[in-house]
Amino acid sequence: MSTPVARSVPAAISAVLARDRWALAGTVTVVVIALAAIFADVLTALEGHDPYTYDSSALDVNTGLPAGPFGGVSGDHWFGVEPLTGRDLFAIVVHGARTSFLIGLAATLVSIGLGVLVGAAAGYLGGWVDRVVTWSADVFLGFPYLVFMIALGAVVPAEFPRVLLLVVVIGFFGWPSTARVVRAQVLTLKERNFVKAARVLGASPWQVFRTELLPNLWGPVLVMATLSVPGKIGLEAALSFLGVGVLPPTPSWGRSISAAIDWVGVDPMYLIFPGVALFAVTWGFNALGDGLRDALDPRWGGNR
Amino acid sequence: NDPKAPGDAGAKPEKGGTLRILSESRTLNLDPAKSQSLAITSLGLVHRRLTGWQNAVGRPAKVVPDLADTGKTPDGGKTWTFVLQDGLKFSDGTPITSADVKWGVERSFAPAFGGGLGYHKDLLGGGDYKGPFEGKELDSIETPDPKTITFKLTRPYGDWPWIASTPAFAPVPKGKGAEADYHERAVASGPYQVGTYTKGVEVKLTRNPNWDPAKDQVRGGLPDEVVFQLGQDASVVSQRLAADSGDDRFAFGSSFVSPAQLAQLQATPSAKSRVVTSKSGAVAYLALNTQKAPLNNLKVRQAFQYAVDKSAYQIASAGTAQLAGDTASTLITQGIEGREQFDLYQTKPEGDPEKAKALLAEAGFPNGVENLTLVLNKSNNQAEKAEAVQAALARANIKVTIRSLEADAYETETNLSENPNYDLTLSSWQPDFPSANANIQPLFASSEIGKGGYNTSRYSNPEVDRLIEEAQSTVDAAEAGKKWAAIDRKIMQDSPVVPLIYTRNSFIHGSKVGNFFIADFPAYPNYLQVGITK
Amino acid sequence: MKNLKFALTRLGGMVLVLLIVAFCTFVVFYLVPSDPALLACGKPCTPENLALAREFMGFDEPWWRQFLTFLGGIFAGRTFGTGVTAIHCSAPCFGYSFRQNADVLELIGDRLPVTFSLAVGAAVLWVGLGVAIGVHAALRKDTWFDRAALAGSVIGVSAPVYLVGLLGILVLGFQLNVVPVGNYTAFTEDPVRWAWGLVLPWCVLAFAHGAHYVKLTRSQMLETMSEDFIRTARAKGVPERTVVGKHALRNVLLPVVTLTGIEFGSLLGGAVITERVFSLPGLGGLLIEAVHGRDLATLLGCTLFAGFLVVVANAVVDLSYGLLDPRARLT
Amino acid sequence: MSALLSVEDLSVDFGSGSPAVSEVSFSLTAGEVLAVVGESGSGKTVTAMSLLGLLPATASVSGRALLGGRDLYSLSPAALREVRGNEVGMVFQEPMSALNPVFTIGSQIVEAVRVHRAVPRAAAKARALELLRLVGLPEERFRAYPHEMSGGQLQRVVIAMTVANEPSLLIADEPTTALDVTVQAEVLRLLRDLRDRLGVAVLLITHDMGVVSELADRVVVMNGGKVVETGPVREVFATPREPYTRTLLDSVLRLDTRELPARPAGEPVLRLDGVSVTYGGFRAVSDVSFEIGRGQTLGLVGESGSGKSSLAGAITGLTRYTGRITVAGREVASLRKADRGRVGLVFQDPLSSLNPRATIARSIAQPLLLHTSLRGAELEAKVDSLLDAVQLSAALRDRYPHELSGGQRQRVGIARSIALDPDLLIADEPTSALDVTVQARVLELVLSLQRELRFACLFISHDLAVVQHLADRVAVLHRGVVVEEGTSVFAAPREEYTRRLLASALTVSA
Ligand SMILES: Nc1ncnc2c1ncn2[C@@H]1O[C@H](COP(=O)(O)OP(=O)(O)OP(=O)(O)O)[C@@H](O)[C@H]1O
Ligand SMILES: Nc1ncnc2c1ncn2[C@@H]1O[C@H](COP(=O)(O)OP(=O)(O)OP(=O)(O)O)[C@@H](O)[C@H]1O
Ligand SMILES: [Mg+2]
Ligand SMILES: [Mg+2]
Ligand code: NI
Repeated sequence: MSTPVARSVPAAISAVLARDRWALAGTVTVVVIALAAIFADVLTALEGHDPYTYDSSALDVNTGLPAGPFGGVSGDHWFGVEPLTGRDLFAIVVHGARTSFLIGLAATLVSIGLGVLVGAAAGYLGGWVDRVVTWSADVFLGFPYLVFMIALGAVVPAEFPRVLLLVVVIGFFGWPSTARVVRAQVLTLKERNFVKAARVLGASPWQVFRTELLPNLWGPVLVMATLSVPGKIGLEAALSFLGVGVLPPTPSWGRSISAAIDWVGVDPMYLIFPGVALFAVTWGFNALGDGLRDALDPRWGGNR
Repeated sequence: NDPKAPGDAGAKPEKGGTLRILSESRTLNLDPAKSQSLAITSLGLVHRRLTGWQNAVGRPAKVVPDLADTGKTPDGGKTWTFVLQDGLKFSDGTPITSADVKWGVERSFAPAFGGGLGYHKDLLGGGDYKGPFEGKELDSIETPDPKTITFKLTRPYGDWPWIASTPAFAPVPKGKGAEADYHERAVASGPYQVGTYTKGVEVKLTRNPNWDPAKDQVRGGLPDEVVFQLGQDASVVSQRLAADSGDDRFAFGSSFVSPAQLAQLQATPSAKSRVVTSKSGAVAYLALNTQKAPLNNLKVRQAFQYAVDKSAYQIASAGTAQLAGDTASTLITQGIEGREQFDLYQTKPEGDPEKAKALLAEAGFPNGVENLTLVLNKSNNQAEKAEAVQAALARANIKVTIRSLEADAYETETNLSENPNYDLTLSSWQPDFPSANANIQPLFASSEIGKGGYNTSRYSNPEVDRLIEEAQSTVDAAEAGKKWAAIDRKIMQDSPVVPLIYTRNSFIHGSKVGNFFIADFPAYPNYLQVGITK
Repeated sequence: MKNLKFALTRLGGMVLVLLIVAFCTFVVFYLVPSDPALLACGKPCTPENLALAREFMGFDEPWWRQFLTFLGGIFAGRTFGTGVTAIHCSAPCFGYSFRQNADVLELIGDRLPVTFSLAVGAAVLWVGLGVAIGVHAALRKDTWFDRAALAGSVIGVSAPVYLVGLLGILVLGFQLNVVPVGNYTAFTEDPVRWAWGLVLPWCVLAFAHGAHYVKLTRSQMLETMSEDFIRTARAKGVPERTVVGKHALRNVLLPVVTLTGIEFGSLLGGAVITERVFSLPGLGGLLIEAVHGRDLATLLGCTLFAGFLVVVANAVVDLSYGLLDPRARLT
Repeated sequence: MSALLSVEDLSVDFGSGSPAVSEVSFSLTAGEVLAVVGESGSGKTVTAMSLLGLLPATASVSGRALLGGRDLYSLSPAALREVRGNEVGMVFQEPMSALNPVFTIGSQIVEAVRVHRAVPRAAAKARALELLRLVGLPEERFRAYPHEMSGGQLQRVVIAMTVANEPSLLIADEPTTALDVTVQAEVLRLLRDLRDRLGVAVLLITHDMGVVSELADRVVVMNGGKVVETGPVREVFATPREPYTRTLLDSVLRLDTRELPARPAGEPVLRLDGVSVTYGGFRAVSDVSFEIGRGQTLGLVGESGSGKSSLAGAITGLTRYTGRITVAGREVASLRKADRGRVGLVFQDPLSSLNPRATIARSIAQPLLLHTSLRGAELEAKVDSLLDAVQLSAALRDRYPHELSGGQRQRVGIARSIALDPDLLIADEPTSALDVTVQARVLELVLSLQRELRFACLFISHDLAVVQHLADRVAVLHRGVVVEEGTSVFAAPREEYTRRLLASALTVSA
């Protein structure tokens, strides 16, 4: 066995999976959807449609709605079709998973990572670092994000890899709230003797952060992270609408969902498939996150 | 097609009651100088103009007298004289004179009151005229007596009576209207005056006691009050009106019912009967940037005529061809004098990708064309439609990237930029007055390229320019109509745009709203005639 | 003395933040290749008309000069145009909106009560309910209550506000007819109708925002409940309710208050979608219109104002740290 | 006399190998003081805690504990709440983490007063102030927060809180560990008074044989989770039956009045020049100067709250100070990382000085990871040897701090501080929670290490015998001022305070 360190994240994950069936269920959900995203091409080939082809024959000629009950669900179209276009919804959802999953996850990593680092630095180092961080957080929070996005949409060339742009932009704008929450926690943590002990030992701020602060920040960080995934996916949709997001016709959940809202009254399935997918992913991450929190807390079980 | 009028068969509206208009916009501009309102919508409730529109189902729109007659020209369209009716009064009781009309037109030249329809400005030789508030008059307008007003145009212009129906030709009491918020307390000449004006929330119009229905043939003036509720979400408005409860029974929505809402309303019999869909409307088209390779090649442009899938476009716009509107092949919209129906590029509504490919090959693009950019005005809700076009073009190996831009960025790109970057753009055009002139000239005259014009295909053909000028100076409507139809054909031969459909607009109203009809032109309800039923 | 210095630094920081926000907004605004004067240009828009409109609105100058003019206007007021048609905007002038034909400050003043009502009510609801549910979920960890709280939170964050609002209107407003749908009533006019009309928007917003509070509270609570001082409180015979509600909760609140500050601050800047769905004439709508209408003056005004609220909310939060946890007292 | 509390066959298991407590039985009558002594980690605290149902959920408890006829282990939560703090009061072993950090100590005492009695707020406050006085704290500390108090002061707050309702049974888990002998005497007087006046029974857990012989009637000796011997104090102390009890008694250090053995001092390692520490307006340490040479130990003694920990904080650069402190010639504030590793620190409060999310092996390895290149098996071996040196079994290496006993935690702190073979060791009450046998071995360890490494040591303790055993020189701190310093402080005290201190020291009398 290697040096026993504070329960490591991978170790905690395997521990929680072995013990907590809800966390296991959450993980399975996330993994299944991730696999669906990875093998989207295979899956859609199996079903026999792609997410781009218009098919007015799948639509009801009188309304433009999917022909057939339940949004046109059939052996041919597993999730039915999109109203007005007749594009295959299953293909859209699994291909959309690629965009949304990737962006949701990567942007969350960027924003939470940045937020934790910056927030911890502000709380722990204090002084001008704290001031600069607090002020820039205020600037970011007060800044009309939307305007920036619009400007970006107009300025960034169409060839620029959109997913990367989105991850960077969404991630970068998401740090302030995490940073402030982490900072608040660190402000009290740093007064605890074990942090002081590490400092007396000559641990550098980075080492203090990694070994003393971070393990004690998992609670709020996991909460912020797991809840930020759907937010980021939704943001991607909003940005797509503004022309900054993935370029049409690339499918994404966020876009499908916001388009589908209009149709809930007549074609609820259009909303339900991507909506449930988003819910499932979010729930999966949250169930896993809660399990992880428990596993990372050695006092799990606590006093009664 | 339904031969019956798209409109109301229900009970006849009576005088009285409060009409509510649910508007998506948070602003309502009742300043004539700043307004681009059609002659039959909101602004018309408060302000009369020199001339008015008479529109009815099944007939082209006609210019009719409003404050004045429809004008006379002694010299083939260069000088126009209008005579006001007797005994007209402003809401404050003062008489309306030709000087007030002149003042109103002059006022529209003031930089402080920009933003309105300005077709008259060039024709009146505005030049560097900056409005009456600096003490100068516009010499091209003469008011020999309080009832007569004469316009001396820079060139013969047959459609001047139509121009005289635009908002700037509403009277403003001479010497007044210097304040920026004049629209909140504008002196009215129409059936209503501003009662209360709550910015961004509500505008309540109350009766103008000095309006005489006998002297107004275009306005019904039935409701006692008209209330604009601003900033209403379109979907919510549809839902509310479909539910038809409380005050909503006396209301109608001023924005189009979205395709999704339409589909839902179709399924609700009680609401379906209250949805009014126009027979026709603005022509939606795909503009091809004729100045940029490869679209500067006529064959390539013609290929587009076959590559597009108009039926997919119809479905994407409203779910069915029925609700979306007929496929289009000409430029002049329905309901306009002189329009001729023809199709130079006959094919199936789904298009003919093979033929398109063949044309592309002929033009030297056997493998199709790539990297075309289609710009889109985000605020027009065209995403789905653009994707339909994108998918259709892909069938003919035409690869398109969609860039959607904010309204202003879009306009800057398409209307102002000297050297724009787009290859294609989706657009639709509703003429500002019911003349083919307003349909063709703004879109295809070479003077309208960049510099703020709407010639987004950047189409420039000296021959066409000459023909346009000629048609514009023709006073006789029938004769002019023929000329315009010829121009229409000529332009289509050059294929600068692909007409897609004549867009139908659908509106929904409450059960107690009567006389809610949409004539052939324009594809909007006539606010001036709507009333409350018992 | 120390307090004074602290207050001054903080105040200086606020001003700096606002300046930066304004400056960035300005720069970004000018990144978009389009012309705000288009609005006042009319149709058809000739270059001459455009130039006139630009000159009148003050857009003919280089952007940095405009920025300085804007800043100057805050202290000295501004006048647009000349002669009788000139528009005066007296100090403090945060700009004049040509689109809305109004002084920006006045516009904000009109909209603020709505947004404020919306934000306060929603925040009270989401913090109150969120924390309460979070506490209970922690105490009943791994029970069905806990699972349901998680699922509810997840629905709350993943369901679009627009959808929830729309469904709320449809079901509660039309089908069941329990809440009114329609226009906003001012508090001063009729407090009952004010509250009644806002119930649905409050709930919708709270539903969307509550998840963070539920989960944050739950997680912090689980950690705190195993601290030694909880054991001490129990040994004193303190009832469990007090142990939880006083001893544990107080130690849980730091991150919750922080997040509240942030969200409340930004919510005051406008809850765009909620305002839209419920036709509430608030700041969010104003901002969005300004963005889409290229209304720089309103945009700047709203942004500065929203920024101001954010900064103030965060400052209040920072000050509250010392009250909540003496160890985090500012140094 | 019938038993007030009788514990029968108590076993507690945490599911980690052997049970923490097995088959423990004892009983206690009203007005009796029963001392529980025994090896660190022998289950004393667990036994005490089980009585009020305060063990973590991971513990499984079996047996019975009858209090006035009711079995405490099977009480309903509501009934148990009535017992807690009302009939049975409890003083916790580690006072520094026992108080809620966000409330003032005053409000926490007031709460204790009001929770079982419907007392008006004002009266409760008056009572709280009275209690503060009773434990020798000035009234103005009412508004202080826990982090603003010294270890001994907090311990007294906890005692004040516990006696607030004059319970019939008082469980005191090491109630005087953090107290200097003068204050300890006052607290013992308080306990005795409670017993005499109200017939309060006291279950006294302590490692201090002096306290046992001073206060207790009977004694229970525990070892390895079992009771090994029980009987009246005099009897057990005079004729211990079990070998463990004998070792225990033999290990007790005795204070005498010898001159300290002067060892040769090397060049000064630590030097203080006019050092003062101020909190807000309060001067906790004023103008202290001394130096410690290589291989030397300075014992720092003084009243609770006299500024000892503050001084230690200043030396390690944790507390802001004025004056000059140099370690090996370098100003503390500007020590480089490598130099910091040369300074070992044992915190007064072992619990809070350990990262709750790190196993103890990780905590001990931390300095090694920071300053050496030891990794993998070598590191493991080093950690194991350190654990062994402080008498901790290697089986504990993967436990978390809250899963240890107070004494075990304290030893983890010691192991961590000596991991890097320091040049300077600052130890703030490092043996306060250790029973005498373990303490003896730990002291032996420190001495032998010092001989070997010749580190300089500042040894803070309230236990004069320990100081005498270890130190070359003693400094007496009183209200932030060093009133006396030298080798003959115990032999020939000059100051009045020192004399009082020496007079209060308890001795084990058989
Ligand atoms: N939560 C826990 N989980 C696992 N083991 C525990 C836990 N708490 C205590 N122990 C173990 O139980 C044993 C008894 O601990 P206890 O605290 O009662 O010792 P103690 O006699 O009070 O020692 P000390 O004098 O050092 O305080 C110890 O070996 C300790 O490691
Ligand atoms: N953060 C603080 N703020 C205010 N006062 C403090 C603070 N820390 C300590 N004090 C006070 O300073 C004095 C010295 O405290 P210190 O902890 O140094 O005492 P000590 O000698 O270590 O006592 P003990 O033996 O009880 O641990 C005490 O009166 C204490 O109340
Ligand atoms: Mg113990
Ligand atoms: Mg101390
Ligand atoms: Ni002791």
